[in-house]
Amino acid sequence: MSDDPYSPLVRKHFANTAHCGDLAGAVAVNIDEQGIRLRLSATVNMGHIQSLRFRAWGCPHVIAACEWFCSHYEGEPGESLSGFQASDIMCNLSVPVEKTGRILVLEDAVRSLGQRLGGGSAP
Amino acid sequence: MSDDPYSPLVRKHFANTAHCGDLAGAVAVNIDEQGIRLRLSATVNMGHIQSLRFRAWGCPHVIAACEWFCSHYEGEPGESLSGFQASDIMCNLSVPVEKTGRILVLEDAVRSLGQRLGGGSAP
Amino acid sequence: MAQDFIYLDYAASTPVDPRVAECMRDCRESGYANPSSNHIAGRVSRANIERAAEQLAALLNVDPATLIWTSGATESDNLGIAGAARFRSHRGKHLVTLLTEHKAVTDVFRMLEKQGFEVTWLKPEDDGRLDPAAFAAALRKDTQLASIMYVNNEMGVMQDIEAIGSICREHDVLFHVDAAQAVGKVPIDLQALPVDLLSLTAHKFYGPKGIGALYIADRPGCHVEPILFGGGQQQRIRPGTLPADLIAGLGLAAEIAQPRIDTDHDHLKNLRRRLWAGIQGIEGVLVNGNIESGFPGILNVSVEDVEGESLLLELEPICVATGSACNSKSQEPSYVLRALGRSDLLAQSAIRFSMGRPTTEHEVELAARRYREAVARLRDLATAAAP
Amino acid sequence: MAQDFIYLDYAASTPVDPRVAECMRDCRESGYANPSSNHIAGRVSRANIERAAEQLAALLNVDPATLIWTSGATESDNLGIAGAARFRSHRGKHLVTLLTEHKAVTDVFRMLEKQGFEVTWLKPEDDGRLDPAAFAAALRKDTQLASIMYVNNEMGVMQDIEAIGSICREHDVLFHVDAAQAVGKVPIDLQALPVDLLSLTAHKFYGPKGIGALYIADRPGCHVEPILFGGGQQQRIRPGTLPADLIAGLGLAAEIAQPRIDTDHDHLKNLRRRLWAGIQGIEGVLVNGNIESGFPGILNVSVEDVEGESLLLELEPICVATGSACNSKSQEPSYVLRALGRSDLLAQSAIRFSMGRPTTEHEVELAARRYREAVARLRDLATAAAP
Ligand SMILES: Cc1ncc(COP(=O)(O)O)c(C=O)c1O
Ligand SMILES: Cc1ncc(COP(=O)(O)O)c(C=O)c1O
Repeated sequence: MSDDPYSPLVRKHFANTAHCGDLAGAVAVNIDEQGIRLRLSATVNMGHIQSLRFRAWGCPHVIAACEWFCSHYEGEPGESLSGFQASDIMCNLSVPVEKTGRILVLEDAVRSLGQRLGGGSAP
Repeated sequence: MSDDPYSPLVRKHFANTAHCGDLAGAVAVNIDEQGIRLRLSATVNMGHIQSLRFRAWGCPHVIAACEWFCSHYEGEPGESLSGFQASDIMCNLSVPVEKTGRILVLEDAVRSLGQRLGGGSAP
Repeated sequence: MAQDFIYLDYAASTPVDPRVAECMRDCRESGYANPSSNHIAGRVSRANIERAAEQLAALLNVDPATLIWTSGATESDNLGIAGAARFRSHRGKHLVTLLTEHKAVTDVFRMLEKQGFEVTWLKPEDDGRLDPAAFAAALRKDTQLASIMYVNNEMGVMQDIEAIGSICREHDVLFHVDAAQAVGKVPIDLQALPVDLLSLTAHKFYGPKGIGALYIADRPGCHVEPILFGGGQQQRIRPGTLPADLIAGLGLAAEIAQPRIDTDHDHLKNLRRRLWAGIQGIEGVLVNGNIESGFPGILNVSVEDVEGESLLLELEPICVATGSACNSKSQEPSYVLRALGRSDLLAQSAIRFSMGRPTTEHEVELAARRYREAVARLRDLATAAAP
Repeated sequence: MAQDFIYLDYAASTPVDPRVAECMRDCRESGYANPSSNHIAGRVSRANIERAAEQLAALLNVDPATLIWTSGATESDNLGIAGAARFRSHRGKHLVTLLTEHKAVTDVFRMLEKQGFEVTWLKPEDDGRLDPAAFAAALRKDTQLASIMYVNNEMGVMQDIEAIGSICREHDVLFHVDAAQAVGKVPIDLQALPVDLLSLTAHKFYGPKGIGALYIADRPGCHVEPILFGGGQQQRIRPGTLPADLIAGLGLAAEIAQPRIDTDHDHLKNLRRRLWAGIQGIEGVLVNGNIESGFPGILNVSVEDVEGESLLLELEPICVATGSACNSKSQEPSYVLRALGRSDLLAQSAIRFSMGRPTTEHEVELAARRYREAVARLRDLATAAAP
């Protein structure tokens, strides 16, 4: 429908959160900002991200964004996280601008996860 | 219909103005007041009104009132005209109150016709 | 119910096009939810409204976002005029309008006068038309808003909206147009026409009653203060649950009208010609307005020595209007015709025939014959009584 | 279109009863004329309106002449409140209302505050009810008008209109009641209830959208100034062509409602009991409002540790509201629930289930199950993220 507030991709990732969860022995970051609570955990193997999981308390866009992030970065080099940009998600998932702040919370979480993995260097 | 501005009797007398016209050798009064123009003519025989005719320029209630008057007073004694009351017409024809003035014009005409016929005495 | 009357009062209201009625029924069945609701059902209603906005926008050649839904032209006129006058009141309080506007316009200006605005009331020429030069002369430094109607509802007189609008633009005066009688009937291209605010109502062009719109141009300085207060619907300009079915009906009525404006116009022109041919021979009959330049759906005639109310009754079952429908209940002669200099006597005898898409040649010919006969009979009734 | 959703948003709007739809269609076919027109066709429209006035008058036990047609409760609230406040402003400028009123009420009072009126905003008890004693304490010598709603649209809370109205009568204060959620659903006898002005809208009781009414008691000192200006329709209180078909629809909806108010009420009570039974076991769930005394068509619940927008999406295709429909588009927690002292976190998780005549036990049971599952899933998604 023309004015569905959720794009098909948001609906898909919200409905199917395969990456929801925690990982044993993983590096994890927790963030609690702007009414959003996030936890990202990652395991690395040979400099590449092996597995990603999330937990989230937030609106559908935040949850879908977490799922999108996890499913896109598994298998990528650890350093790639430092290049993660909220704007990619905004664009791919058609997040309304008024929710920019929330997606920036995810960006913060991803970048600090990158730093914790050791691969990332602060820009 | 509930709010027909014209009662069935008004509709009937307006549609069928059998007494519209003039009478040869009749006594007549003309009146021109309140935007109404009326002419009543009467012939008398042995103190009784033989024939009545009217001419009128006015709204449907005025025209129907003239017709009603003519059809009710033929055959009546000449004096009866002095007893003619606008309120009878208002009531019989269900004339809306805001038209009282117009029917009073007819009352004036009828009364002066009565006086002209000689039978009437001013009340 | 079988129709036992001949309807020649399309300027007062039109029947709903059957396709519009069906569209509204469909909308009500699938889209009964509140269009403000944030769920699937609400989105169905919202989609119906969006489609309608596009349809109406196409008819007027505007952006759908410039359209505000209202309950009809009366509310649109109130919102457009009072809303814009108040919005601009810090710049100046002088307003300009025409004496022959619809009551939904004149009464708003009267109310604004009481609230400290100053109104210049222009008198049209004897044929009802406003001379753009006279309009220009009325503008002042502190003039903020002018309102001039497109097609006059009593006489069909059409104003030169383009010329008047251009003058407004030159003087930075907002220009409101009451187009209740024009939309769907005469071509209106708001990209080309210099109009800032435009009022319309669906029931004058085969849409439903109870729904209208106000166009608000997307130009700097062109805005209205709300006159109703409530939920945040419609950019906070007009609150209330949107009647998605009525709006869809308005939209479809606009879509149906668009391609047939020219053929409708020719049809009406033919009808008016025949009607006029049938009555112009009557002694003492004359046209109110201007038959050459006026909108052909309306023919307003006065006749000497005939009482208007009796004429109307005698014409039954032909449904026509005396003055405009809004004033029909009062017995007073039309203020519009008096503004044109008609005597009270001629004004009170005025009959407005207004024709529409379903009107047939047979109907107007019958109406003309009945009119001739009615005039003759009433004159006969009055003959000797004439002083 | 087949319904692919379960509609539990009857407080936002109801589907039109098929008999009402049919009545409107009939009206449109025979009575499309402008009801102000003084001819046979106009009288058909007028007769339809008169019948509707009698039907609505019977439901409320009033004289049909006390009813003014409007475009909906929003306009009725505006006309009743602003119109009466202005009419009485020479006597005093103090007004009283409730923080938890609908926006169509609160926004009118806010506007009046800007125009020099003084408003006392009462805070209800935590269960949403206004203590009549607190109301009485707010009245002053210069209080002219109070407005208190009958049934709250978000929570179903019912106010003690009789007690509050009696206090108003004692103090010669006009009493306006927004009964948009009550008319056709709870018995209202305006001969017995001390109410001066009452707003209603047809689409909340299976009538059409875009039509409502304002009751104005025939009592000395009880009158409103118009807020729209135009033709002389409706005793000069509200201008504009009357949509006879919509009015007829409203009238029939009232007539249909009258004899079944009790059975409808029992039906809703049963549904709400089942719905609540299905969700009351969830940890951290709580009712907004008062389940014993509230209108049974509405159940509003908040739940701890769940995000409201995600909850709403997870409940799809069950159509429910967050807050009231009018605020659904904004993401802010309901001002009504905050006025009751709910934390932002609890207020934002609030879901309003509202049921109607067509609602089935199966639907509410399904809704309860989906609600339980949704809460469980969203809590699971958030588990370890909880700080
Ligand atoms: C020129 C004009 N303006 C405004 C209106 C008011 O329209 P509505 O009664 O639909 O509000 C009408 C018709 O009644 C009209 O003809
Ligand atoms: C209590 C209350 N008042 C007023 C309104 C406004 O009604 P409408 O949108 O039909 O004008 C509503 C519904 O939206 C309501 O629930």
